[in-house]
Amino acid sequence: QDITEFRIGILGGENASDRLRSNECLREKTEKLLGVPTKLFAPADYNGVIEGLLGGNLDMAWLGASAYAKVYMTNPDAVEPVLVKINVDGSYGYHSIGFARVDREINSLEDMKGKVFGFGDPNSTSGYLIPSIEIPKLGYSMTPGEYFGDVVFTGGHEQTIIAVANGDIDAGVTWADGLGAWEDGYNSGALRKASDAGLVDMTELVEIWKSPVIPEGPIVLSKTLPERVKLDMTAMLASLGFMDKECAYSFMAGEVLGLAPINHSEYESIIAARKAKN
Amino acid sequence: MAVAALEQEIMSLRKRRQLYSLIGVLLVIGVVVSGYSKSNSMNSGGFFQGLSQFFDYPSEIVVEAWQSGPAFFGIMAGFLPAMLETLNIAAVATLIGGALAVVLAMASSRNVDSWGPLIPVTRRLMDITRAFPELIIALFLIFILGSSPVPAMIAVALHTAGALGKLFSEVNENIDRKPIEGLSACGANWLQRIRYGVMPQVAPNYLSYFLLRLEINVRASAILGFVGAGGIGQELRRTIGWGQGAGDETAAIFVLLFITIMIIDQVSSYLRGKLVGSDRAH
Amino acid sequence: MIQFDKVTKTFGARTAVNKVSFTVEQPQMVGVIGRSGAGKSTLLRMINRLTPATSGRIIFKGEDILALKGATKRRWQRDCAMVFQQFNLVPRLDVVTNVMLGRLNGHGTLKSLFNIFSKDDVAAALSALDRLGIAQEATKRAEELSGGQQQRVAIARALMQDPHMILADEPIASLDPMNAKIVMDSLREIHERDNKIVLCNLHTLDTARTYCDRVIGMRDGLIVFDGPPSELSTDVAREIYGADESFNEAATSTSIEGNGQTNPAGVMAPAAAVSG
Amino acid sequence: MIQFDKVTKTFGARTAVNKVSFTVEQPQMVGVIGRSGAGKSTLLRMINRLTPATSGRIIFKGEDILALKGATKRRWQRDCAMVFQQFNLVPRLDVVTNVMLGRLNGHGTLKSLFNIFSKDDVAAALSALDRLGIAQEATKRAEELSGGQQQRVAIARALMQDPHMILADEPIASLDPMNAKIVMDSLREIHERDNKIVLCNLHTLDTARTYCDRVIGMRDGLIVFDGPPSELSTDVAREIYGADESFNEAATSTSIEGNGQTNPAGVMAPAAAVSG
Amino acid sequence: MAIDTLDAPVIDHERVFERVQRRAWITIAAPLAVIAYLTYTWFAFGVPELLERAQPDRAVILATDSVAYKVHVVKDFRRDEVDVAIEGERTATYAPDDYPDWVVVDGERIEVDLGQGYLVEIAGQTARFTVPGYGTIVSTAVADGVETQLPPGPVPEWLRDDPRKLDARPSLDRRVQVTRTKIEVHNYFGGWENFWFPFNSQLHGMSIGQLYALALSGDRLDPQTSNLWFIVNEFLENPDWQHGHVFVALFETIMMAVLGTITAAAFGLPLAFLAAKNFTPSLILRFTTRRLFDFLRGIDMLIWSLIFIRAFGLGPLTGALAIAFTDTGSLGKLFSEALENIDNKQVEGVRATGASQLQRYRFGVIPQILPVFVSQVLYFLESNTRSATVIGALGAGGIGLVLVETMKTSRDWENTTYIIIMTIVVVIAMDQLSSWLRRKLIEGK
Ligand SMILES: Nc1ncnc2c1ncn2[C@@H]1O[C@H](COP(=O)(O)OP(=O)(O)OP(=O)(O)O)[C@@H](O)[C@H]1O
Ligand SMILES: Nc1ncnc2c1ncn2[C@@H]1O[C@H](COP(=O)(O)OP(=O)(O)OP(=O)(O)O)[C@@H](O)[C@H]1O
Ligand SMILES: [Mg+2]
Ligand SMILES: [Mg+2]
Repeated sequence: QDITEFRIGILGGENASDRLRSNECLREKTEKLLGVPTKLFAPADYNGVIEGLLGGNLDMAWLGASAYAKVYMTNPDAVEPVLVKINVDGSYGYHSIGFARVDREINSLEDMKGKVFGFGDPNSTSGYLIPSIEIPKLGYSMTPGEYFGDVVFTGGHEQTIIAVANGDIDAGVTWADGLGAWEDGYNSGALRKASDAGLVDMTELVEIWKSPVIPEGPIVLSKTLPERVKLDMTAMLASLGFMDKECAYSFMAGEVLGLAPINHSEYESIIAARKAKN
Repeated sequence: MAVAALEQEIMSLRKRRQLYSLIGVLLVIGVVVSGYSKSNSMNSGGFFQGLSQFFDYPSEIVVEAWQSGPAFFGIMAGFLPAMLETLNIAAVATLIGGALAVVLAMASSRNVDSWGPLIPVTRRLMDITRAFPELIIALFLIFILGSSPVPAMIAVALHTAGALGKLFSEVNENIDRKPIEGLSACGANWLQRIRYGVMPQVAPNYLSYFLLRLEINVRASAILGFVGAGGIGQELRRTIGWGQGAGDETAAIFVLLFITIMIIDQVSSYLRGKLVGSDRAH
Repeated sequence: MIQFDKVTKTFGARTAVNKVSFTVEQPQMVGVIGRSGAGKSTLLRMINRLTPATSGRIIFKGEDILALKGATKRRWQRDCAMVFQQFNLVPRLDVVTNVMLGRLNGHGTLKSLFNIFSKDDVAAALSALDRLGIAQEATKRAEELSGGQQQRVAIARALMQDPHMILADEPIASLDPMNAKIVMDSLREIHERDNKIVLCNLHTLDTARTYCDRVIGMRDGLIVFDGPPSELSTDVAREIYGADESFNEAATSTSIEGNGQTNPAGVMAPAAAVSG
Repeated sequence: MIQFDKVTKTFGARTAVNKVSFTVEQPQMVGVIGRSGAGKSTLLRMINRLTPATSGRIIFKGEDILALKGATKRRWQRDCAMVFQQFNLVPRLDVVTNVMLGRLNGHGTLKSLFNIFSKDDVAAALSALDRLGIAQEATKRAEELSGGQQQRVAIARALMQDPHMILADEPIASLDPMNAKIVMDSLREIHERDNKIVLCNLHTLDTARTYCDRVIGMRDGLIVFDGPPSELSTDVAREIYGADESFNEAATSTSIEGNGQTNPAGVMAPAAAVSG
Repeated sequence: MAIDTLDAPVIDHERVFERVQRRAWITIAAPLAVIAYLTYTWFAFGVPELLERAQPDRAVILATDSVAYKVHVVKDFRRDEVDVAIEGERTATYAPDDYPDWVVVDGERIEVDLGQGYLVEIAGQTARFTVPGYGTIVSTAVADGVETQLPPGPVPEWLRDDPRKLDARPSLDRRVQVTRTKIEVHNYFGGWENFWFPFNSQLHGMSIGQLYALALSGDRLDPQTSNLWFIVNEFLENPDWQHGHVFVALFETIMMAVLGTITAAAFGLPLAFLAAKNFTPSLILRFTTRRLFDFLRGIDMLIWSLIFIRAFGLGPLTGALAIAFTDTGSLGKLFSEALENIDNKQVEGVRATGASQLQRYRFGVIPQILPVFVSQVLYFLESNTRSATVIGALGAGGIGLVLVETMKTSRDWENTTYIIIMTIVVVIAMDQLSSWLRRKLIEGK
């Protein structure tokens, strides 16, 4: 069977129009490759992409690990992971970073007793899943009112950063690669973006917690796609770094080494973690 | 009597009118057909493909809710405080917005001896506050004030002031001026004339619109929770976002929202029926 | 007591009241007659300052009341109580409150906004109502009363203002003959007992003849007659009403008793029947 | 021509029309009188099949019209045009369309749904309107006309149906005397010129006397009088209306001319003046 | 006198006074109750803390930002590069040979003239900021922070001196920041930069007259297309403002509202007949239809749109269907009430002419409910335009989503302002259109 169009979902985090813009080159390439009209969709949150994949309304997306786990758990036959991003230094993951405002006199989770802690999007790996598992392991319960005064969802990485900077919440979690300087917001990640955008001043923030390495989320393709399309797309993406550096940079939001094949088994641990949350 | 000439005129009049109706109907049909095909192509999913999945999501939720058994009611009760917060947002916003609307309405109708130059100013003001979707104001205020019910409350109140203000001033336009004149002749000042000459006349209609607005504002407050204004909307966003595993919670919120809206709807239309005999939406 | 000096009112090109001058020296009951559009209402409304005058002066106790502003103007409005053809009560308020509204001018705004009236006010209102014979309706809503009763409430409100004069703009035009008599009797009684000026627009000659000490006839904004009712012959009436020979006073009579010569008994019966 | 055979209508326990039998042999103008609730409207509505009869038969040209169904029933409805007290026009449609609605029955449903009428229809409607003297109002909306004009539109609609008979249910009850006369004159003219049966409910005796060839008096659903108007004495009227000695016909008269004996000239004049 | 009082009970002053007083109490108690409730919510919503935390300066920044733009001059030590860019955007970076005239680069030395005597000199890792009336701030980036020397005297309020960072903003439109990795100078200008044409476009900075002449001239700038089309295209494709994107989103939103409302009306009307007592004798049918209306309305647009996103994906179709579902309920209910209130006389008049059932509806019923129908549909159209922006923001798409995304990343407030203005304009336009149509169609004016 043949496809009549190809639909790519882009995860939130940036301004939708920016997202569409940075992925425009990918759209053109895909259109040329597959010979069908290709469209980009930029939903409001993680769930928008997840729903799109589950409903069969999207053919491809780059998911976070936890978001992938959700898709898999809801319908194991919806998508298959094909590729994962490899960082410049050969590392393959990132960290969840807990942070607070300097002037709140909070320097570690120790000081957070009775304070308000903020997660981002419930489908975010670094913004919810990992910290919600790892932090209790350190002895700080995540049940609202037990250790923290309250635990809230801000809706996304940007919102968490703004909420902390604003003082709406005392501390929150977001993602970063953990390389480079804190004052810059590390080399890449949500903090870097916010700092670059002038949204926050990193000197006003302080890191209070850092998770173990989290596996990078996969690029997934809908399982219902014809085998030929899957292969073509995978090959095209895998070679993107050599064929068109500029496009690879904007698609993968920064300098990367490339994309490597990956399969479902790499995410079993995340799925298990997510299952445990239910 | 030039009946023949009249006949000509009528025939052409009718022809023209038929033509206009035909054009109008074709226009609407054209808009609908082309609009749907256009939006169908703009949507990520297609209409016919989607139809088969129509019940996917509801059934997912219902199944989870069913599996949770009697605990479902416990979950529902657990969301009561959040629902109450949403109700509070709506109630405060309607009260404050309603009070502003009364002031605006009194300042914007000639019929109640408002100060002339003020009238166009307040009218434009109402047009503008009415045009602002609550969402925009709420997002702005959340940026300045941080996430809390207050931005939502202010946003809904502002919109309410504009929307109700317009309806109220329409009510004012239709009042009987005789009592006002009677009070003027007693030497009553403007406030006293408003209080005794205008308020008794307009109060039932004001109240009726107020109740209708309360109902609308409960929905609006729930939606604003979705962008971080607290209340039931925020909870809903979380459970929906989490998806599988929180389906029972989602269902509980849906049911709670449905019941609350139904109750408010019924009570308000009953009260409105009592107040003015008939009701009109908007 | 009150002196009109070339009082004029124009509405656009139309002159509703044209350089009207006259003086009321002592407390009199003055009837103003004239056909529709003659300017009667406009004249009264100018006195109470409901309609601004175009030019001229109205002197009361040495002061030009047309020049009053703000609180003193409202004070004056209180001093010349107005009774309207359509009663102009607040229909949804109860009778006693309606009457007490006559005292609004003496009260603090804030206090009056919260519906606070003193025991004195209530007592005064009730005695005014009692004087007009409707004290027992005090707790009903104004809109529940008949027209005649409403007009009596309006007069009670006027009494409550404790005014120097009472202006009545066709107070009986909307009433049936029975109620018309009661209302006119009340006005007359107030004039006699309290010794107040009563200025009353009327559209029927016989009422003016029966109740007034002095009649002013207006036509097209001008005063065309001013004198005691006894001088009001049919010829004068024809001049006031601008009517021709076929003018028949009976056509406008509202009396129920029939004042002898002008209003043959029996004419009213079928008329009433038709309208009933 | 039309024969009523024990026609009965009961509403629950109440018998509105009780075994009424009578025959109209030739085109006559028949007036049906009786006080409110006597069953006049019900009788007429049964003929037009707006109200289903409980029992009995109405025979027209050998057919029991009470037994008609579907299209033949609608065909019959077209043949006996009905004129209502409240005109029952469609106020938001223009006059000419309202008149053309009289032809709906002859037209294809689909065509009429799209408001398509032929040139013929327009011409016929205009001539009907012209006959009633209101052709110049043809393009106005029905709601913009006065009551008398609306009733004439309704009669024009009836004419448009080209009926065998016209049923008129108190056609002048909502009209003033002047318009009442015009409407009754029109009905009479139609009866005379087109030679049609006109069955007309009336609530005033003098109208029945002036216009009808035959008067049927109803009381409590029964026919209590059937004869020429000349036989309609005051005693008979009292019986029909169930009134006592004080019954005075003048009280219900709507004539503007005054029919001699019962309606003394001159009474109306002041009444009209008062209401004017 | 006192004719009426002859047999009537004597009125009791005390009782009347009590009544009057009771009403006075009610008049006072009602506002007091409201005030008490508002006081309760004041604390329940935590307004005092909120006010404490509120950042009015954000509002100022926001206001400035929405009417002004800034140009960043950044000296990055790690990359050892100088960037001059509007809003610091990569797409709006000045070429090194084309810096604005207030930036002078002379080898290692950079001089930034901020006007009115404000001057920043950057040499190596040191910034010298001269502030008229205060003095010169000298700040150097070192290995673990910044070292700053201030003029003598008290530290002014606009200056934040931290060992890790220097932040000086002597006026709203000038700012200098120094950290150990970079020196950043912001210079503010009024207006919306690059609004018409992108930074690097040939059309940038052209006046309307020039553009007009260009559009008419035959020399094609781009051999592929006509000049007019080229101009339009450059405008729509403007990467900073993305007019094309915004217009499409607005169009999507209007489409949602129009389609949703018309669909709701088209389904609501026939269903309303089923719910009206005088048209549907069957109680079961009537009851079912009414409950259907309640269900559609009660579920709420929000929830419908969530269900539809799953089924139909993202886009205007989803929004249109969510509106259509909710409003079928609302309009259906309204229409059925209108149908129950129709004047039966007209129907009877038509019926008496021998008209069939359909003809009766057409001429007896439709003319009566058409005005209600049209005016309600237009009312809904207007309010649905607003609703469409809201459900769009929840995921259905359109201008609402664009707006929320722009706001969430709260970067370019002028962009947000632009989108808001466009949204408001559209809503007001729909409002005017609907009341114009209402006047036209119903009052025939
Ligand atoms: N507000 C107004 N604007 C314009 N013209 C007015 C206004 N009020 C009154 N007039 C005109 O002034 C003239 C006098 O009116 P006025 O009401 O004083 O007459 P009147 O003697 O009281 O008549 P009526 O018996 O009908 O009450 C009339 O010609 C009227 O049309
Ligand atoms: N639809 C109905 N349901 C129940 N009773 C009815 C109905 N229509 C008429 N009636 C009763 O039938 C009786 C005859 O009514 P009908 O309307 O025929 O009288 P009428 O002579 O036309 O009176 P009117 O002069 O008031 O029109 C009355 O008692 C009335 O109450
Ligand atoms: Mg007057
Ligand atoms: Mg009848």
